[in-house]
Amino acid sequence: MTLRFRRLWLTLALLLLLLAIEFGTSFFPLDRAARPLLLIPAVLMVGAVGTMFMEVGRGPEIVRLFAVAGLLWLTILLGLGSLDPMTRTDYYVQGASVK
Amino acid sequence: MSATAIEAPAFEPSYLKDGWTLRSWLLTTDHKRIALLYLGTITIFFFVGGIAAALIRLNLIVPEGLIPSEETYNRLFTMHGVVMVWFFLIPAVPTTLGNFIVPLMLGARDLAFPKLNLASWYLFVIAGIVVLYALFAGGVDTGWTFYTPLSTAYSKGHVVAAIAGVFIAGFSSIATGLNFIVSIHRLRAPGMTWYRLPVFLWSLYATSVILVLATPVLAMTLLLLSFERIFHIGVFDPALGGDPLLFQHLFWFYSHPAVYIMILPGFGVISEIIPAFSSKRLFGYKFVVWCSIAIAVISFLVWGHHMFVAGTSLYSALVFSILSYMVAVPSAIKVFNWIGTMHKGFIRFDAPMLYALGFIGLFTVGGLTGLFVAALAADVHLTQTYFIVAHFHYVMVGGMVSAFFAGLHYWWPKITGRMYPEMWGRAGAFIIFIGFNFTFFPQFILGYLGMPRRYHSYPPEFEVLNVLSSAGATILAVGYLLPLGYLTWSLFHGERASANPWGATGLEWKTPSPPPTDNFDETPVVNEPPYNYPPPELVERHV
Amino acid sequence: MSLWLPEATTSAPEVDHLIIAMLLISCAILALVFGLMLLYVFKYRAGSSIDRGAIAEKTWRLEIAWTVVTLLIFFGLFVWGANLYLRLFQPPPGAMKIYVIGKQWMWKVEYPGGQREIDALHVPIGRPVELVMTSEDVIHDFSVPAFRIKHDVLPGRYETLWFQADKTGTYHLFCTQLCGTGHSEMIGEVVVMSDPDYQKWLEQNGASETLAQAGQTLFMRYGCSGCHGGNGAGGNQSGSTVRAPALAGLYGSPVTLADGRIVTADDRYIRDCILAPDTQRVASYPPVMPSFAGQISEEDLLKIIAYIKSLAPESPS
Amino acid sequence: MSETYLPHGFQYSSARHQAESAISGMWLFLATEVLFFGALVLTWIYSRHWNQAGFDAGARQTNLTIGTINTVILLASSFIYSAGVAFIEAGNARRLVQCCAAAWLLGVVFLILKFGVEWRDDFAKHLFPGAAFAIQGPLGGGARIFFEFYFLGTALHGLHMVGGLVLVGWIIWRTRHAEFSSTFYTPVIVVGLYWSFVDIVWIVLYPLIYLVGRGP
Repeated sequence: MTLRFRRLWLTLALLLLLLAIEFGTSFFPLDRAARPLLLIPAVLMVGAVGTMFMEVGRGPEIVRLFAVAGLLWLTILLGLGSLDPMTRTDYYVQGASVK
Repeated sequence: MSATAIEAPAFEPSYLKDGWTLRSWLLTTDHKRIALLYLGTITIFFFVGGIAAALIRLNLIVPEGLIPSEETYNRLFTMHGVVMVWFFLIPAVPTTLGNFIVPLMLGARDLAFPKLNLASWYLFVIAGIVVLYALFAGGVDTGWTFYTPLSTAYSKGHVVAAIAGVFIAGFSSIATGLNFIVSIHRLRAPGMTWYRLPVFLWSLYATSVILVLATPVLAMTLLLLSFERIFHIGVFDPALGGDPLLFQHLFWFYSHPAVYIMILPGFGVISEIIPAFSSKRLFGYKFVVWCSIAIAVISFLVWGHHMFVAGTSLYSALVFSILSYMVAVPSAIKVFNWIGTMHKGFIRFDAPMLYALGFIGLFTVGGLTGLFVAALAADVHLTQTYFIVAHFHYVMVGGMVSAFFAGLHYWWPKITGRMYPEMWGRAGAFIIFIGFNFTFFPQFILGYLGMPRRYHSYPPEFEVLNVLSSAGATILAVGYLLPLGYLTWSLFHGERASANPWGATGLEWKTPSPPPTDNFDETPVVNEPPYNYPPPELVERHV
Repeated sequence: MSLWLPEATTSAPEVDHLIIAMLLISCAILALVFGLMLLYVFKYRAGSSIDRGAIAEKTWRLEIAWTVVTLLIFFGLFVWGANLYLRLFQPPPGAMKIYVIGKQWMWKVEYPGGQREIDALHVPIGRPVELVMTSEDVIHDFSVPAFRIKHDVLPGRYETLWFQADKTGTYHLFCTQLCGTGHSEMIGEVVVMSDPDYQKWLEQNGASETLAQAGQTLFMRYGCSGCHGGNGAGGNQSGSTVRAPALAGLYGSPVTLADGRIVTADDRYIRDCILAPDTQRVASYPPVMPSFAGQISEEDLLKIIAYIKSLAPESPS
Repeated sequence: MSETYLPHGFQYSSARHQAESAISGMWLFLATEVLFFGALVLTWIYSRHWNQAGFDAGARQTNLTIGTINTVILLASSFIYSAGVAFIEAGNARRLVQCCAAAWLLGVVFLILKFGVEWRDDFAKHLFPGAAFAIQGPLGGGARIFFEFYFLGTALHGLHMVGGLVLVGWIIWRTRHAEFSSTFYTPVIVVGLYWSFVDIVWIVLYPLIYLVGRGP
């Protein structure tokens, strides 16, 4: 029992630490294109909440299946969805001759 | 558990006789009654959408268009699309046949969340009323795809009301999908292992995965669309630097998998009927099963093929093209397996089988024409013409609606306890097959010749083919009205059905027709593989 | 009724070959499916007492076989279709440019010589033509079935489409993306003419000034010359206090942006510079240029771009 | 096995069977919620990709202090609720009520800060992307798009919060009626899953709204 509560307290501490890191690094003059890296601590926080508060490891097997499915499909949406804008290039126009 | 603990009643009344009040229907949590509520509702929508379709074909008889107003015509095809897609095709099999049969096939008392099931029907009805209000109060002229910025800034119709209806219908879909997934995971009868599940259940499982994971994206997309339409600013607005293609990406992320929401249950129905009427095991059961799952996953990876000419990047077009070919493979495998099932069978030609054979033929044409539009350069010419219209009608109407009728006839004795008139059933199947080809085959040619879709008027050289198509549509209309007539007739005058009129396997046939409210007197135990029909060499001796 | 559609460009026969190949494959598969279905339905009907023998227990070899065959055929079709698409995507150098603006519910076409027309496009035979297209309102789609080409016309940016016509005649032009009430009236014709006829047509419809000349006037009127110099010579030369990049010789040359990217200064780039200068800022210049978004019509924009283009030295084509 | 007579009046064979089904149903529902908010994240990716400067200019107008405080509040609330689940597992219903009440109050504080203070300031500063939008000029377009994302995202999260508060209140009410014990507390877990998920949504929204845009 106390072990359980100690785990919860540690999780809270970890979450606040990650939040502090995220908050702190946001003041670094990161390049504009690199700033989405600030999401890394957030992703770790999501993982901590999911495993420790929501206890994804407990309960029947399909709980993990559903959690993984949600994340997998999220990856599909964001990955394939951003393929188009990230690779949409202006093609080269060479030697347009008309005056 | 001891046998004396619970007294089994001598016989239980059928679910149809368990209460006669309106309340016993409208507040029921019995999956079988909810299935009938759904059946009634989607029939209404099918005929609303069908009337719109009839008017569309009527308009196109002459090149300049019979309906004087273009606005009216645009509203008609939008109404046809919205109603047919969200209020007939997507719910058709899952909410009617699925709701009724899934617990029976599982050997369960009900779905996992019966109240949620009832709630989903109410959501569906509310959604339907909102959409019908939008369509009749002023109409929407954006097409069922609601492309921005037409829908956000330029269309004058009741766009927000229409998408509010679709939004609510989405929650109804999610509830149904969630219920099926949890039920199939948790409520299988003792001995019902995963590989003993009938393919219909696997198909509905795959369908539900799509319902649950794709629909929320549509919900968010429609919210963004409403925000932009109401406040006149937003992420899709090119004037602000927004990207009009973002809407198409989000919309097709839902709507392409939605195509498989419509067709996968059809695959399931056919996979039940072909073995039953061939009295033979399903050929390559595991392949068929895993093809369903593969389709559910891959269908999420191909949405970009709707946008090959929309201005997306070259890389994205290439990736989506090859993935589109990938998704066609499992569908092809299924067709081969159904034919393999018929090999060396004892084939009977009752109406469900005729509908199923019609399905295989029409779906194969629909699938093969999909290859044309997955090939990038050919798609450039064929997309957004009548070729596309014909292609998806072959899959959606020729395929899906045939499968729905096949399933409806197959399980009609179970649902109602009455047999439908067999000769009329066969006639209906023939008329639909012929009328369908008559209506939609000319549209392939029209498409190749370049006739654009959603045109109120067209150049005169397309007239002959359009008249042909409209003539076919009248036959098709007769084909769809026939079952409405004779099925209704059979409710009162049909022959009484036995528990298993087709000699089929599956737990649903092991309980009386119509089933009692509790489905089974005692929980069935499964100890054999699905479709356990005797091998032909053993049958031979009895012939 | 004609079941035949003219092939009026160099690429049209190639598209048709692909379609015919797929048609043949489809017919073969259909014949197989329907043939087997009819055969089994007849041979193994319930009443038939034909000896059925034992059925195969192991099916996976067959399954693998037809999966692999299907995959191979599909992959071949993908490569074929993609290869052709790639070539259709990339306009050849030196293509003649014509500008198309879609608008509910008409097509406006502008030629470099200043000629303009509505719902019609005149092109010469045997020369690659590149259409630079944009829309003033909703998404349209420029489709010429006889050319086997089609592309969406988007508001807020330039999309391109190219072809080389090789058969004179008049062909249908359709809008194939639903664009509102008058969608089915947003049609026109594409006229392919022989070279002498085309020159004659251009002269007969000659405008008082070319697109570039009209653009020069606008260049002054919108105040561009205030910073970029009278002839686009660059800022800080004519007493202006603002430092702005020179525009002469800009078109078609590589530009280094403030964020390190190197892009080619094409129509799209110049368009973005005018409407959203902040996103395309040239290295070593201060971000002082205001955005002209919403203040300049698509047509004026085309003229100014044509003018800036005319400041570039004629490149070899 | 087939000789055993199993009752067929109910679709679950045991209370545990039903509890696990309810929990897995909630997880599946959360998977759909992931995709729901995922579409919003994709919108963010697109919008920022095309309009980095304007989008960031919008983000810089947000109230970082309130945003950060609110994040801490939600983390604490989720933590306290989880502690409540641990208490009821040990049979301590009184502590569960206390935990739920604390979690509920923190949720209310979040909503007050978010909508009572932050949104009011935003409207006062004309940050709602309407006619009188504060940011004009070349960055105005991107900033408007940012604020569409901001208002829609926070409003939807707020709606989920309200739903969560109702559910947590329902748990308090049922616990006070002594409906839960160490042998039956499935609804407590199910609501906890939802409450933590609302937290997760905010954890992702927080950097997207307040941090990424505050670049050089």
